[in-house]
Amino acid sequence: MKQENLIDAVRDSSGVNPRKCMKCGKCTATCPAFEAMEYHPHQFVDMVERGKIEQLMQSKGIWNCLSCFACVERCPRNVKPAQLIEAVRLAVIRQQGMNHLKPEQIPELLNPDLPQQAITSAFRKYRK
Amino acid sequence: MMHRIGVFVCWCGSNIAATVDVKRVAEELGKQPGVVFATDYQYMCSQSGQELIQSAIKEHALTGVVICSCSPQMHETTFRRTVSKAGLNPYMLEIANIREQCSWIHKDKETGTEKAIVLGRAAIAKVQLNAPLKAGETPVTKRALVIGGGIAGIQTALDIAEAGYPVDIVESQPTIGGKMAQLDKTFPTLDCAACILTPRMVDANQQENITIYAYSEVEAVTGFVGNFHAKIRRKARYVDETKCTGCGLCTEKCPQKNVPNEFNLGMDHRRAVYIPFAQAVPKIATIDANYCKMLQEGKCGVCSKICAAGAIDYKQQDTFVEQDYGAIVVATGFRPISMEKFDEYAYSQSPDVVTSLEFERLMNAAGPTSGTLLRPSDGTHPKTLVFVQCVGSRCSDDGRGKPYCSKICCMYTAKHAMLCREKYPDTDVYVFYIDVRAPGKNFDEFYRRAAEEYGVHYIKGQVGKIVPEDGKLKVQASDLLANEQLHIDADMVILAAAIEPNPTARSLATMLTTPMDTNDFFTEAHPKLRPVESATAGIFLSGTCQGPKDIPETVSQASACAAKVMGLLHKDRLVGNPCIAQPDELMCNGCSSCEKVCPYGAITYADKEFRTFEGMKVRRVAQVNPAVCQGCGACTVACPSGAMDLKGFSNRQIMAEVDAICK
Amino acid sequence: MQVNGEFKPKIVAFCCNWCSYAGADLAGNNRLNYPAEVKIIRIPCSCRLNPMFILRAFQRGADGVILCGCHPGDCHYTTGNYYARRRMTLLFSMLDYLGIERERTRVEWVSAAEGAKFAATMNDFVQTVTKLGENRRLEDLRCKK
Amino acid sequence: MVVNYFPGCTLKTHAKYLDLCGRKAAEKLGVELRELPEWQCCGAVYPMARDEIATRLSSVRALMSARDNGGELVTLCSACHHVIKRVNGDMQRDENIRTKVNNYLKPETPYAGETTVLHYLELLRDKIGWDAVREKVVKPLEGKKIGAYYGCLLLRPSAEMQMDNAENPTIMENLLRAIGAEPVIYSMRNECCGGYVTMEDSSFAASRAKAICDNAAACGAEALITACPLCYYNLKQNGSLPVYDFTQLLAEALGVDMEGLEQ
Repeated sequence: MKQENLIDAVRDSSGVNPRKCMKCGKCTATCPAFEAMEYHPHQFVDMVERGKIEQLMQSKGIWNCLSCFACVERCPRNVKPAQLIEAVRLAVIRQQGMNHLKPEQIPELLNPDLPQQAITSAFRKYRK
Repeated sequence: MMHRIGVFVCWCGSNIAATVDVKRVAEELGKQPGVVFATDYQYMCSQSGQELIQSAIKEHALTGVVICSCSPQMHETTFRRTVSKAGLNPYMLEIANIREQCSWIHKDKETGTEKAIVLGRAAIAKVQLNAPLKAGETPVTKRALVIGGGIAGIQTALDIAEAGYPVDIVESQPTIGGKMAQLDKTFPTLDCAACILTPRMVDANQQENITIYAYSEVEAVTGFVGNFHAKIRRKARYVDETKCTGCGLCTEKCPQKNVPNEFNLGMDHRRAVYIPFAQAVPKIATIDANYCKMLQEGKCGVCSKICAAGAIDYKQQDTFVEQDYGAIVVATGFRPISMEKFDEYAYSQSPDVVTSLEFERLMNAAGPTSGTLLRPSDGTHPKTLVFVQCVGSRCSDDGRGKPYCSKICCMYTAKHAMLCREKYPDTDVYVFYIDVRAPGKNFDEFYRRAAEEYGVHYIKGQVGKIVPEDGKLKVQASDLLANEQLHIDADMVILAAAIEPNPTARSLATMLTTPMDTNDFFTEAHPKLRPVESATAGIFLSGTCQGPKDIPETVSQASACAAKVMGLLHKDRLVGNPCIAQPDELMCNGCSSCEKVCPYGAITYADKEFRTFEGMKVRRVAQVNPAVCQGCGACTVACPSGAMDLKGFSNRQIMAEVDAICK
Repeated sequence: MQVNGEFKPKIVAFCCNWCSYAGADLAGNNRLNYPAEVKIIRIPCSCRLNPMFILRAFQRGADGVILCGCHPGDCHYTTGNYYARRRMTLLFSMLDYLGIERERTRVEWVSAAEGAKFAATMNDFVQTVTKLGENRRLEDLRCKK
Repeated sequence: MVVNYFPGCTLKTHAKYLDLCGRKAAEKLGVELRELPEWQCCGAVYPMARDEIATRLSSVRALMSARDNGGELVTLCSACHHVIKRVNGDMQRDENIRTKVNNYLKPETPYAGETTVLHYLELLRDKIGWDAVREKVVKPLEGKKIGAYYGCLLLRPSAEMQMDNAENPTIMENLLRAIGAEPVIYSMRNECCGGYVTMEDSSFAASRAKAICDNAAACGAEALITACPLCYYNLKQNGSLPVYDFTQLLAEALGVDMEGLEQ
């Protein structure tokens, strides 16, 4: 996808306007997965604003966001960083085409103690 | 008589001319019936623009003028004066608003020009039906009412009183002084708030032109500029103000000891009978009926027994004062917002998380800890303090916080941090900020001093979460410049809570029919040129009721407000609005419909004799009191026979505008 | 009115002097765009609006009429907008009877601080009226081309 | 009172106890939880993207089924509640999503978010009332100091979930009070447990869960309750405190015969 189209895709599917960010850093202050993200939430918003989507798509951190919505809840400007991260994640997944897991691949990935909810969620979020 | 109308199209520099072809507008409007002269000019409101209008009036014997320019709210008064100097009645003028409501909102020149022509046509159609009007005059009551007795209200009242006019201050609390009385030191000079405020309070008390109604509320206001009438409720103190000497004995002997002390924001206790603080004005005790055993259960009476002056009166009732005023000043002030919606900062979970105003009391010699900074939870000396800025300020409009900058927090936080380091050099002080805003005189120097000389750690970033655990406050924050997440074990956290208008302001605005903005701050008549007047004539704004302000700004605005009030009170008579209701007595059948809808009681009835084809007959007809009518027009629509009409906005005039627009 | 084959409605907006007219000015100050079809008539208070004016507008070819006043409780004349509200409610049933679509007449409360709301309201109203097309009820044939 | 009930996948497998206790407790309170016929998985994660339609469909099916059977839908698992409640909000507010979903599902009556989605806790608070719960308690949990663990999904984003104050919630504390226990308020109760990242990196969830339990313990909690099977799993695996489904304690307090319930 072209660079401009990527930016539009991320903005449209997230429904977030990154320009509302006033760079206060509360998202980054509140993020429980801070250590696991090479681009911290406030940087993430800034990078979307500046169109560095491809760089974000290659980052590992997008798979470590917990979707705990703490940044969404506490952001004073209603920016919703988690939705931007999800949108970038989705951009990656959509570029991969139909490479879904096959049913026979699944059992070896499983921990039988895990609740189903976690398994479904994890597979849905991380079809990377 | 056919009017001779002149049309003047203003360019307003490029404000209008950029999107409206002013030449074409003038040309098109020049062709309208009745128009004998049409021209355009760069700035109609300038001296030469006004002279252009005046000479055209004389040269072309104009009887009506249409000016296509900015909003009438901007320059209607200016242009009325202009035409009147050229000998025309000031009400033979109509303004077509082709700036705010045309050139500024349209980008396409063709569209803008077309619309401007239609708006001009409507104004021409209206002015054809204008009649010369003469405004009536009303006397001015030379007395001012100041609502709110904080530093803003006190300053305004003192200035007005010193100019020789009587002023009444109505304050809802038992003492005047407001929020400033609760402050410890003031930035950027670090002089003590009480030392500069309390002499002012005493001045207000002693100034013979000032009457202080403390522990009172404005109940109702009627009337209009120069002629307001207010009803003031004096809440029962259960103490006779004329007898109480303020000795304070009752406040020491009252057995009800556990009443949260609002002056110290609930961080310590007072008795059920109390004087808020030592320098209170008036220094009179008040019994808190919610806690007084005598008033609640009918037994106790200790205060009554020990009061040597015999001032205690358990049977006291609320009383009312009614008074006429020429001007009303709103000085209702602010309060910090509730921290309820920001509990990620654990305000409700730990007493060691405090707001800045609470911190102010904790540092104050008259505060709950007598000025020694101690942790509220265990009374120990805090070592690590974290200040959080912008709590609830600069939030987007989602109901959690306020969209505006509260303006004072950066500076008082610098002050707190500095005082803290000065008094307790063993402390570690962190300030988390988004931006440090210090644009006042000596403000930036002050903030820099906190960082440079006092070693306050200023960290650009915000606090995300505070977790009280094992006697510490675990602060999780961001350091944006280092791109790190910080974890600090703090002993105390101080939240710079956003400020909001006093919650009673909304109902007061309704009572005074004064506009407010979406944040419940009172709206000034013009953001630059009329900052201390409200849009409602005779109502003035002083202090933070109009928007966040620090003390120097509040005081200068308060004095400016006083100057405006004095300007009004100095006049003996006020020229009213001539656009008032007028009945056509021949059509009026005296049905009383108009009287019922009039909000001012301006309509009365008189029996008058009329000549009819059956001879003279006496009929009851409506009469409008021109001094009382405000010209809303409610009666004109209620009138079933169409007898009542509004001068300047008559049925025919409005319909002519409708016709011109729909043509 | 048809302009280059495109329908451009005629909209009359009655605005009270204290709130909505100032709100419209604020929209202008902030350069908030709304269609040029909207032409504002200043009245001192929403209660000055005689329902007759609205009928007159429709008769003379208006496609939509909107009345803007102060928010309930905030009227400069204390109670004017309550009268306006009651009168307009009555007028609505009459317009219904006349067969003029309900959406062609609207009442909105816009304060002096609500420039954005003013522009948004006008955009929305013009859109609604444009969808309805030309108003043919009540038209005075002598007045239309 | 009979209400539609959406148990969700996990409550039929790993978190049977949460479900069984919930039903039994409701019975004691005079409420029958009527399972939606042929319900499907809610989708497990809420699709935050505005242009993801297919992943919203299964929730909409459940919501429509509830609409056609009385108009209310009670959920118990936090994750299901989060997904279903927010998808319902999308159907109410987002015209694009509403149109596309209806175009796809082609229901007889188009769906526009008419169903009211209630969490079991909201059922207790708003429909039954804490006083009524308190009256039915036969074995109050006296003297037990319990911390309520909310996690993320139940409360956030509060603008959409509309359940409680997201930073200082009270609903589970009030439940604890109603069943006679002493609630312990601790700050980490609305911080993430590590969620499904535990599948990729269990050490991360371990550190989160430990921090939460330590904070609760430091504030005096002797046990935790939760409404979410995943939180339950993460806390139980890694934490230092006993963890219960909130319905279990409720059922016990109401005198449900726990012997008959299989864990």
